[in-house]
Amino acid sequence: MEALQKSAREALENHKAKVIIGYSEGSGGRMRPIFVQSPAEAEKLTWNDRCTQNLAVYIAKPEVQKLGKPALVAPLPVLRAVLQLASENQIKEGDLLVLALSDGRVTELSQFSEMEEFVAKTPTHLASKDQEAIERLEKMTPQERWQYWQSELTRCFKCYACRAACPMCYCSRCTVECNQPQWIPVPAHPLGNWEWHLMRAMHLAGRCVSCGACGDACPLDIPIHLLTMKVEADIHREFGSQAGMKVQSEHALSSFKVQDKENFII
Amino acid sequence: MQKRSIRRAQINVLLEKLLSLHQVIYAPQKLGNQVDFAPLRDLQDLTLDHIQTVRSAKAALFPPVEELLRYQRAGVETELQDRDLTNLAEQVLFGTRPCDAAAIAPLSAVFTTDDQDAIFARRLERTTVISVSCERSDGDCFCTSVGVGPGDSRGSDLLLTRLQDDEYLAEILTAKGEALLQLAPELFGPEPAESKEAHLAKVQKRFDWEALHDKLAGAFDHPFWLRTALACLGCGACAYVCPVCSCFDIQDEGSQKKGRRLRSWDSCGLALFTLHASGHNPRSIQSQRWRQRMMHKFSYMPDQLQQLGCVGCGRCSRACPADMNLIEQVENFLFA
Amino acid sequence: MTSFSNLYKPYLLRIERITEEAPGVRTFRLAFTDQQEKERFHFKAGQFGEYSVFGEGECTFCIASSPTRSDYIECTFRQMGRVTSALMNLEEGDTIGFRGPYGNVFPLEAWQGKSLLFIAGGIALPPMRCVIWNALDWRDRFKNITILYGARTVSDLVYKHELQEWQTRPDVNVVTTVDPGGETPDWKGKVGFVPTVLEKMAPSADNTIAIVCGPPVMIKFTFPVLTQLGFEPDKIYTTLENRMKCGVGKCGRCNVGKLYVCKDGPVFTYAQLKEMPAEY
Amino acid sequence: MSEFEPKIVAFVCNWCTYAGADLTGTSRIKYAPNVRIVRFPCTGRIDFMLLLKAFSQGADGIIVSGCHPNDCHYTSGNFHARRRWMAFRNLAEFMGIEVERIQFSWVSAAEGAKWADLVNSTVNRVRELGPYDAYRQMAASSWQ
Repeated sequence: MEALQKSAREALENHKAKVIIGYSEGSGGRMRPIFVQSPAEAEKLTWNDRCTQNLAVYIAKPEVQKLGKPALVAPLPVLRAVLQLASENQIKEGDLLVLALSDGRVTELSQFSEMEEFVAKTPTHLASKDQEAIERLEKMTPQERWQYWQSELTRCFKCYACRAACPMCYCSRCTVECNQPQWIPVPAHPLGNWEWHLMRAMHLAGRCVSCGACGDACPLDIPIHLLTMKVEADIHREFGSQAGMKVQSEHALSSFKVQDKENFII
Repeated sequence: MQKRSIRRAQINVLLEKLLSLHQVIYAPQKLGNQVDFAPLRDLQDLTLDHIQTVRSAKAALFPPVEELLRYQRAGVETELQDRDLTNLAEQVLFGTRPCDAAAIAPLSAVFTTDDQDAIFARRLERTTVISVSCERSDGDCFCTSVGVGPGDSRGSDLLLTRLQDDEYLAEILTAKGEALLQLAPELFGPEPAESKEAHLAKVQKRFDWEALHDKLAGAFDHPFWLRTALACLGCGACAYVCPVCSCFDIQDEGSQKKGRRLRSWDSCGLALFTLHASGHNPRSIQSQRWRQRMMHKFSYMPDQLQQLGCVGCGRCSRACPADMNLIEQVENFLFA
Repeated sequence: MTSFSNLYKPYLLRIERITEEAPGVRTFRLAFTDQQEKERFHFKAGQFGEYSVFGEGECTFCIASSPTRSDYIECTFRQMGRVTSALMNLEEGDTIGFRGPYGNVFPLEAWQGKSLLFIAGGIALPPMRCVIWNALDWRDRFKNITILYGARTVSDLVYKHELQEWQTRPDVNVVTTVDPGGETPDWKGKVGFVPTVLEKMAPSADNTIAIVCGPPVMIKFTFPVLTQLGFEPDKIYTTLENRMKCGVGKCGRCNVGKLYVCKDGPVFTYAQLKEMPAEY
Repeated sequence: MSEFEPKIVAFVCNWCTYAGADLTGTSRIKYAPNVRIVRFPCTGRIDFMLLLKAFSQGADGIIVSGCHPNDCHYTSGNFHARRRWMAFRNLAEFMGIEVERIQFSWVSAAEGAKWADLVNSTVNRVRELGPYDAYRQMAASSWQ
């Protein structure tokens, strides 16, 4: 914690960043994002395993951009989101600084190459609870899985917190809001919810950094993060590529190999 | 108003009876790690030891998706089929907290002032509210700051307050409450000797809403909004769990030949809410949308409808993915 | 049991005539399919409605025809989104939905004995056309009537025939202008932005009401010119066009401060606008 | 159940499979009449949302077919499509959609017989699976 606060303070004092976007203790045992603009405030920064929000989501926000160059407190998923955003040309080298966290150490990274190296050294496996949940679902019969997702997704009231919490959902107009034609029904009825979540997962295919922020953001505790994580894991397995690892990378769904698997095609 | 007593087991008998009369009962139930309102199918699912449900009970009066009418077109002729309101089921909201019940007044004010929204009015007419006073509260509760209390009877037809063990004080508040009593008078005992006050949660008053209202009046251009809304992600979670928020969208579903017109929940927090067809957006950044939410609840609604748009249930604070705590927001604003 | 009627149930209107106004801009003349509904229906200048193509949704436009001509109502729209695109595909004889009239009105009765100065830009002439015809049908109740209308290009000018008709009338002063670059070789009107042309025209503010309708940027630059010319803020009227859904002050979309544009507007004076948050 | 005739929607590319299906007809090869063909410029254009729309509108089975690898009229549309199908198919399976009802295939303009086999085998499989009531009911419960 002290290391983090010290790095943040130095980044501000040395004018390497204008604002530190980090985590602080919030209300009711929740964590919250904090935008530290003066070295004195750096003492509010903290980090623990309740910090589930992906702070990379704030990079694209106009009000945050107005504050000047940010330094992101970055556990692995935030760092991967930064790299993925860079690979999608959403940020440029030098736009931001990263205070990467791992094993209680803080590493200041400004070059994408440094971030790539850092990520390459860090294991990227899913949290065991998410891995187990996916495996449990995979073991079910198709009917059970259908029932499971029907009952979960039918509860959704389409507040779009999942989308808002996702650093990769940066489109100014989401497909769900495109109405010529109206692809996804607007109302939160079973079909509207079903298509929305399936579409969301597909549009994150090959882009999801598996941070789980969408699931954590859901006020109704619907485990929607399992959908994007599952797609991402499959893509990693089948095509060998992983989101948020390299800036100059071919995106899984906008590239191909001639020898890609096609055992399901007759 | 009359006061009676009722035992926990007898409450279940009353609910059984209502279920047997084909009434839909919305009641708090455990869903995973959460407690939420849902139509009650089995009394075993009912829970009353929670502090607050995730969602409010407003969906029973203002459903997330509601049909407004159907249309059918043959050639150049169109036929409209009005929504049949005669078949709306009698429904009971059970286990609502006093804040939820208090939210019915501002919600009604929106839907019935000047032009009466028939669907809402009809649902309300067919709804009986049985609230249960709060024995406990948490740090997100602030009902007392907005003129509501943990044992308030406003908006309820019957208010239950647990006195000890399984004995409840039953306050019969309206004709609909009286009808419940008449449905099964044998379930109710005489008025208990004890009053409810000692059994209610202590909810600390955190701010003075009148001061807030007055300060907001001149605070549209206050730099506070830009600062405080930095964390706001721009979702509709706060609005959708709120018992008062009532903004909606109207959409057609189906083909041009046949389909229905629906209304569905919407939120001023979402970026496209105010977007003009020309591309111009009067509220183009999130801080403006956050300001709208605060202004609408604490300034505009009191001015327009003489109703505060907030009942202090704290759901928005609990639901916010970025932990924008409403009490803190208000306190910070009052100091700003 | 209380008796209820559905707020959201539209009237059915038949498209009697379609007029091509400008590229992507059309006027529909609409007639009630139900005679009783027609007889019950009354509106005043400035009010609007929710027009629907079933299966696509509803769209908000003003009623562009004058209440003094009550056999029909007219609306003019530009193809922009889902509903207006669907409207574009309709033909004479088709039915559409209409809810309204909604909103407040231009207080024409209160303007009697005064001069009227209409200033409109682009697709914002329709909300004003209603008032113009109303005023022309009551011509003897007003003093001078001046119309300043501008569009981006000559082809973007709407109501070209009516503009000509007004221009030939001796009792109306019509000035048309197009943005620089938007003129054609045979263009006889002015070239320049509406506020600039207005400044040069320098109409007298004496006993005059100014009615301004146009895109936000035109309004923004026109108000100061009018102020400079001596128009008091409460003598300048405009109509706002916020995004709306319900039209009856429920859905929350058009909320500006403690007002709803649909219920408390859409007609506001500049004096009122100054008191409101600039969320339009 | 014997009366159940599956409704199959086929999303095919213009250059190979559509031409192949055309050849089936001109070769007078008979095949099951249960299929409704929707023609696209390329498999790369066949958005997964279209498949969902087909199910919600009452399809019992779906065929998606285009040019063989390396034969795409636009060079690589089918390669891109193949990756997306993989991702979509796995996700659909994970969500409990009956993926046996969706058949992906390559049918060239010369493979009239293959098209007939593809349709017949898909129809037979879907006939055994029965109507896709689960999906239809979800849609119907949204529209009732």
